Amino acid sequence: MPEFNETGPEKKGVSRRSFLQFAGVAATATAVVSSARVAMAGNGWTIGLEGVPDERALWMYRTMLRSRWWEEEMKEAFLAGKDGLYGAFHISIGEEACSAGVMAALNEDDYIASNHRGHSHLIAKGGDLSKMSAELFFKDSGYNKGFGGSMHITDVSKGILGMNGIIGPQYLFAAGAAYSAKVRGTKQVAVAFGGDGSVNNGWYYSGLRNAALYKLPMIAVVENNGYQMSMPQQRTNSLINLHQFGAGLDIAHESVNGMDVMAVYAVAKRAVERARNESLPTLIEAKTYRYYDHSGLAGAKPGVMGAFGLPYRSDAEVRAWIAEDPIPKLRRQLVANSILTEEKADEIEAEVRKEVTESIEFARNSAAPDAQAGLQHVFAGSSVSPSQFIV
Amino acid sequence: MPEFNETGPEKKGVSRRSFLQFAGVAATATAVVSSARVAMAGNGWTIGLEGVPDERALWMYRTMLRSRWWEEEMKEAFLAGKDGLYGAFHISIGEEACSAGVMAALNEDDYIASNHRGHSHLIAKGGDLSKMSAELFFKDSGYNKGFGGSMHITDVSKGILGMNGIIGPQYLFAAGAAYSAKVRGTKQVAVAFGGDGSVNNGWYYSGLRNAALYKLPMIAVVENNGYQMSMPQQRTNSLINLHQFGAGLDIAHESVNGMDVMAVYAVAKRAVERARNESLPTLIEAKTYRYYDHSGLAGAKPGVMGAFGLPYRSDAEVRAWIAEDPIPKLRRQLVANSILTEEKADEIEAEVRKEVTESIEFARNSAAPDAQAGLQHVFAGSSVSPSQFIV
Amino acid sequence: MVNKPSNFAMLEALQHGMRNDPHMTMLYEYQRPVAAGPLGNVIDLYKEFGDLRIPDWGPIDEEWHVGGAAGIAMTGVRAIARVPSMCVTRCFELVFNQVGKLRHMTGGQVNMPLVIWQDAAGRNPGMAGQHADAGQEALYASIPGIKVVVPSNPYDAKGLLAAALQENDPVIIFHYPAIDGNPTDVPDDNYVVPIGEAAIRQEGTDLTIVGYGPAAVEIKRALPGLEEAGISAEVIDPRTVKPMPIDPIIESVRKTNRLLVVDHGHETLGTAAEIIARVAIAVPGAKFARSTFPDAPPPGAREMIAWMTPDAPKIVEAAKHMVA
Amino acid sequence: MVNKPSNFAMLEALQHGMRNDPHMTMLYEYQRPVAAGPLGNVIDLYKEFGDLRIPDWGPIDEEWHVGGAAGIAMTGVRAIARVPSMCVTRCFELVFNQVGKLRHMTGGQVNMPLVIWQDAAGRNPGMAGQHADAGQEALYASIPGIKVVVPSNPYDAKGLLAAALQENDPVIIFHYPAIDGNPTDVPDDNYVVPIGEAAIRQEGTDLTIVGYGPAAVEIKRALPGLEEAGISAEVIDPRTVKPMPIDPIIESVRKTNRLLVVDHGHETLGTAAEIIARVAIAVPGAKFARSTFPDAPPPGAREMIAWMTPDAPKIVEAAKHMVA
Ligand SMILES: Cc1ncc(C[n+]2csc(CCOP(=O)(O)OP(=O)(O)O)c2C)c(N)n1
Ligand SMILES: Cc1ncc(C[n+]2csc(CCOP(=O)(O)OP(=O)(O)O)c2C)c(N)n1
Ligand SMILES: [Mg+2]
Ligand SMILES: [Mg+2]
Repeated sequence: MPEFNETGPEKKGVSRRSFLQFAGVAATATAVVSSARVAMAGNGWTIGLEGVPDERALWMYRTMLRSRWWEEEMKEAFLAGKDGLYGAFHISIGEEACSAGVMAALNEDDYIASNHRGHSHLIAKGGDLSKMSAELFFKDSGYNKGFGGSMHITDVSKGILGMNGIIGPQYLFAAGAAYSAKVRGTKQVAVAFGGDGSVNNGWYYSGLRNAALYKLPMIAVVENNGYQMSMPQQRTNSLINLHQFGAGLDIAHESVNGMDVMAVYAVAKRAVERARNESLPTLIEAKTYRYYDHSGLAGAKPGVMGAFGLPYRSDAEVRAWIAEDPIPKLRRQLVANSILTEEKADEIEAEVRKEVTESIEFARNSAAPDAQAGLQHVFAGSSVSPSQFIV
Repeated sequence: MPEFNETGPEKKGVSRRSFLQFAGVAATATAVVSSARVAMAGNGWTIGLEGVPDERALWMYRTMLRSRWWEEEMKEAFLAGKDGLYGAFHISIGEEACSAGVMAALNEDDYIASNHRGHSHLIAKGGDLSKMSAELFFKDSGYNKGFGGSMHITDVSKGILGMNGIIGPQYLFAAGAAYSAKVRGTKQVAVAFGGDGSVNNGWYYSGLRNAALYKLPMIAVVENNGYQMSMPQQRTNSLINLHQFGAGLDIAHESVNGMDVMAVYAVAKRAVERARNESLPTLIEAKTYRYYDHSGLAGAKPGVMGAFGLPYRSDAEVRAWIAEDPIPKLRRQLVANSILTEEKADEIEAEVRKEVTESIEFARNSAAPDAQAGLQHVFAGSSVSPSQFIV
Repeated sequence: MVNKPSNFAMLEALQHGMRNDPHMTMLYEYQRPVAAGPLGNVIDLYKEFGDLRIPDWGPIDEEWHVGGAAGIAMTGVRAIARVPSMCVTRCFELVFNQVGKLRHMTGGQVNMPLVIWQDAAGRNPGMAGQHADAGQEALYASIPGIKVVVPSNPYDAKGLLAAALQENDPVIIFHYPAIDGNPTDVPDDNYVVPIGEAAIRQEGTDLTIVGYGPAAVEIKRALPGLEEAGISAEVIDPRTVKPMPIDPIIESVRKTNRLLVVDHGHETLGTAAEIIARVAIAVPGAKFARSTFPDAPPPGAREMIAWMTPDAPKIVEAAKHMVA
Repeated sequence: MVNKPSNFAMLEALQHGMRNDPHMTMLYEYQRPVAAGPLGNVIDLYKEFGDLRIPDWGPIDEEWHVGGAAGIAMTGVRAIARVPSMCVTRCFELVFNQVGKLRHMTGGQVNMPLVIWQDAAGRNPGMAGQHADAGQEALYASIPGIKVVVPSNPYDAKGLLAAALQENDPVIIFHYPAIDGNPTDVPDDNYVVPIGEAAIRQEGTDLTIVGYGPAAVEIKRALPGLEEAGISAEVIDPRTVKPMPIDPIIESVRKTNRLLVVDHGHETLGTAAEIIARVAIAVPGAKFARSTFPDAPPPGAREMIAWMTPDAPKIVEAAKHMVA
């Protein structure tokens, strides 16, 4: 169960045990809010629950929680070391609202193309936690049978065209998937998720440009978490608001508070309608933050949420963003609006934690792939030769 | 001496012998214009000679003529067949104002990076006609010693980083050259020339984006001649005005009438000042037209300027653009402003024609390269092996 | 059955494919899929299948054509990307790190019914630099997950493309216009030339000559000269470069003990290297040679590029040298 | 002279170069040119040469790093582009159709004092797909106009980079982190390891083993096992892949009559193919084998990738097999 950095809470409540409890209390401590005020609160971007079916709002809550707990528990397993986990691990904790908000606006058969920081995208799109856990354990029962690991999880059957270890291709793939939907006349929508760093790339231009040209039902969601590895976004882009790029392509474009799932949902809904009804693309910039380091676990501690002491950002900055955490924010809203009781919320949390724990157990108990398996799947139904051996 | 298509002049004067005489008369026939009215004439973009030193205006006139005559004579040589000319040949006739107008704003040591349709860029930047002719004849005395032909002419000593057979890299090269100028503190400027088709390419984005990011003294001149091969520009771009792309990068951007050399010069001058003094990039879109086919000589006839009867454009369109020809337009302006007399203008024309004819004679009389020469220049100072032979 | 230009023959295969699969989509740049057959009949895929499945307004953006087509293919819709000849590697990273890897790195999940129709230039005088290249099929063959075929005549061009359209793996077909110098009858009906099958063009005992694509055209042209020189050459056209059908070549060299590989690609790490390496490992004691374009870009002047290109006379000389 | 990590050793070469040439500029992405030496001394090129010559804010755009650096180089300013390991071919078209061709297609006019420092991944478990590749130096070696070097230890890494910085032709240096498994003393002063010169690491008579980069590290690890097996191996590290220093290898195989090439690249058209082809042409009758990574992308799971990678035990087995 993660806690905040003990070394010096700079905001009220950061030493509370659960981040959920913390943030709830922090909010309560600030003011006893009415449901109307909750709906209006925030930094101006925030919108409320009006017009959002309860079920969908609850789905967003559970979805963000599933992603959060799965990554937290996976982080704990990495840190604990006893499973000998290895490989890439890009944590999306802090950014869950972007995934849940967008996916809440999508249909099951819509497509997403994700990037290296895509666990939360996948979970929101219906990814199976057990198969994801097993993939991080490089087990045969994993989504990719141990071939891919964290960075390449894919579930074509759920419209998940995959995470990817290379920055940029998702914009082409999503535009292509949108093109395919148009050819088939299905009204499906395709969403590309990328970081602020992915906009530096010619494929970003190409994907969006061709979506504009061919009027494709494609949405690009740029999750601007302020950093490309250790490089602040402002240093690698002359634009302050990345969505401005859309102006040069004459497509719809806007920024949204990526720490507010309802705000993201509202923007995504408009974009999805534009895509589905008018077959037009949209560029969305979601301003968000990753609580952990770029990859791996520098500065991370067991039971503490967030990575502190990193050279390229201040702990105060990390704490300030954690104070905006979208999960307790939504819980607060749901409780204030009587969509959820505290007890029901705790129950959901318990269910999610159980599901996560079981998924990790499943992974732990699964078998490793055969060494020889790597010769398969180069082409369908055949194997390549084991050229490392002389026979 | 080229003449217009005999098959059906749609504008007054098109059957006159010389395109210069023609257009002059066409203008005269429209109205006897005062120098002030000439300066203001045109489609709103046009500006006059105010503030332009006579010498520079005359240089532009001679420069456009040199390019025009050189390409016309080369076309005649291709069509005549007796020299057995072969290889790529992209004619820039009609677009000379873009080159002359931009180059009039540059210093000798500034850089340009050109494309496949670059003869006029090179001539305006000081390219030697004899070496260019010899290169089109694939002779050893050519700029590229017969290695390159029309599409690759280069003169690094004059800041000409070369024409190029691939669409797009000029934007990276010019941005790199601008970067180099910044490192050396020379205040040089680098200009990339590309067609409307070149904006489809990720390198366009990358070159401009990095020029914006690093504040480079770089200018991109998009010569929008309305076609990419046979494809109308409107079909391959969702933007109507290509310069709008600059809005998405937050850089200076504007369109200009590419058939008016003074208008081009005025825009280029501002861009060059911005680059040289503020180290900032500019995107310029010059609306222009190529009178001939994309490459080769389909529809072209000896002694007739322009290619007619092509399936993807109407002859009327071609004629309408020829009526806007920038060379007679400038001659008219210069004469009306007493910067040039008709006699002096004819004299310049004769000089240019002589220079062009001599350059072709030079090419004709030069030696072909040795067959074995192609093994050289892969690396500096060594040869590769003739692996086509078994020894 | 009549002679048909390879482009027309390939459009026949595409037409057949697109008629049978209502979603099959082709992205391309400017090589409009229209061609006239030998009897004046015209195939116009654009007209037949329309702006959505054959968008007639391809931007100059090969990464879109390949990357977008890969996205289409990932949704289960067969896609064809036609890439122009002067920029054979513009989308290499997408093919290397995405198209070729996606099935494997997802543990077999991703099907990639993608065909890249790669127009290839060939060693033409006057084009120079970027417009007279050949041999880049070796670059694609050297990376995992891509099947690579190179027809040497119109019959194979149609049949190999038809085969590619049935694959669930990405296939790149290199189409060199020079193969029309090797005219063949082409049936009107659809048929398949299986991927991975070599063609033994002539049996012989003195030496084995291997070449595909434009090199195969030159080898065919060399046959009279070889006969005249009294050389009994076994001629093999692998047709597929990856997976390489090496067995018939090995078998042949076991018999002739001499292998000459002709290739219009470069010397270093062109396909000839792989063929020789495989045979050298399998048949120790044989004699090997390759005649390839030198390790240089293609120069423009006719004198230079003609001298540098392996052609029929050079092949005859090489064979004489080997059997001497 | 002390052991130094290869990254530090290479920064020493760069530091020397940048101190001696006031304009030399490096474009890179995120591999900040800062490293600590064995004695705690730190090289921080960014601090020393500043934001203009070492811009510490590289966008994720490898085409800019290489294409922009090429533009810089064309103006006569020496440029270094450092490219991250997972996208070794992101700028392949620029290198193939521009950087490698510009001198030739301009008839010798364009100098290209450009060094591409290509960080390479190597066969690491857990990275999978795009982050555990090796052997892409073969792709660059197969195209004209690029010199390709691959050091197998920190000494060579520094010396080859120093040599590259003196070239007027483009050089790509593949830096595999695994070469730090082959520690060497590295002088503090600048020195050059000439491009195109192989190193004979051990003399022997039974067979010739050739490998560079990470394969050379494994070959070194195999030496005790080979000795134990009573095999006298001649070990050659070509260090340069293009132009390939083939003569010492040919000479060696003339002596041993057996050639084993070890390569962490793929089987098909990896560098091993070229080495075997050249030697097979020159030394008929010799026996050839290659031990390479299979023609598959790198899988993530340790079990798979370790089994697929040619390592010391497999090299010993292969050698035994060959001399048996
Ligand atoms: C083409 C390419 N270049 C470089 C990398 C190395 N890399 C992996 S993640 C990353 C930073 C990405 O930043 P951003 O897009 O902002 O996403 P974030 O990690 O912040 O979610 C880089 C440079 C890569 N994977 N692909
Ligand atoms: C990367 C690349 N793709 C395709 C081509 C083939 N090609 C040569 S010129 C051209 C059209 C260029 O159009 P535009 O940029 O408008 O220039 P214009 O010819 O009109 O001057 C094309 C598609 C090429 N040379 N390079
Ligand atoms: Mg980021
Ligand atoms: Mg154009």
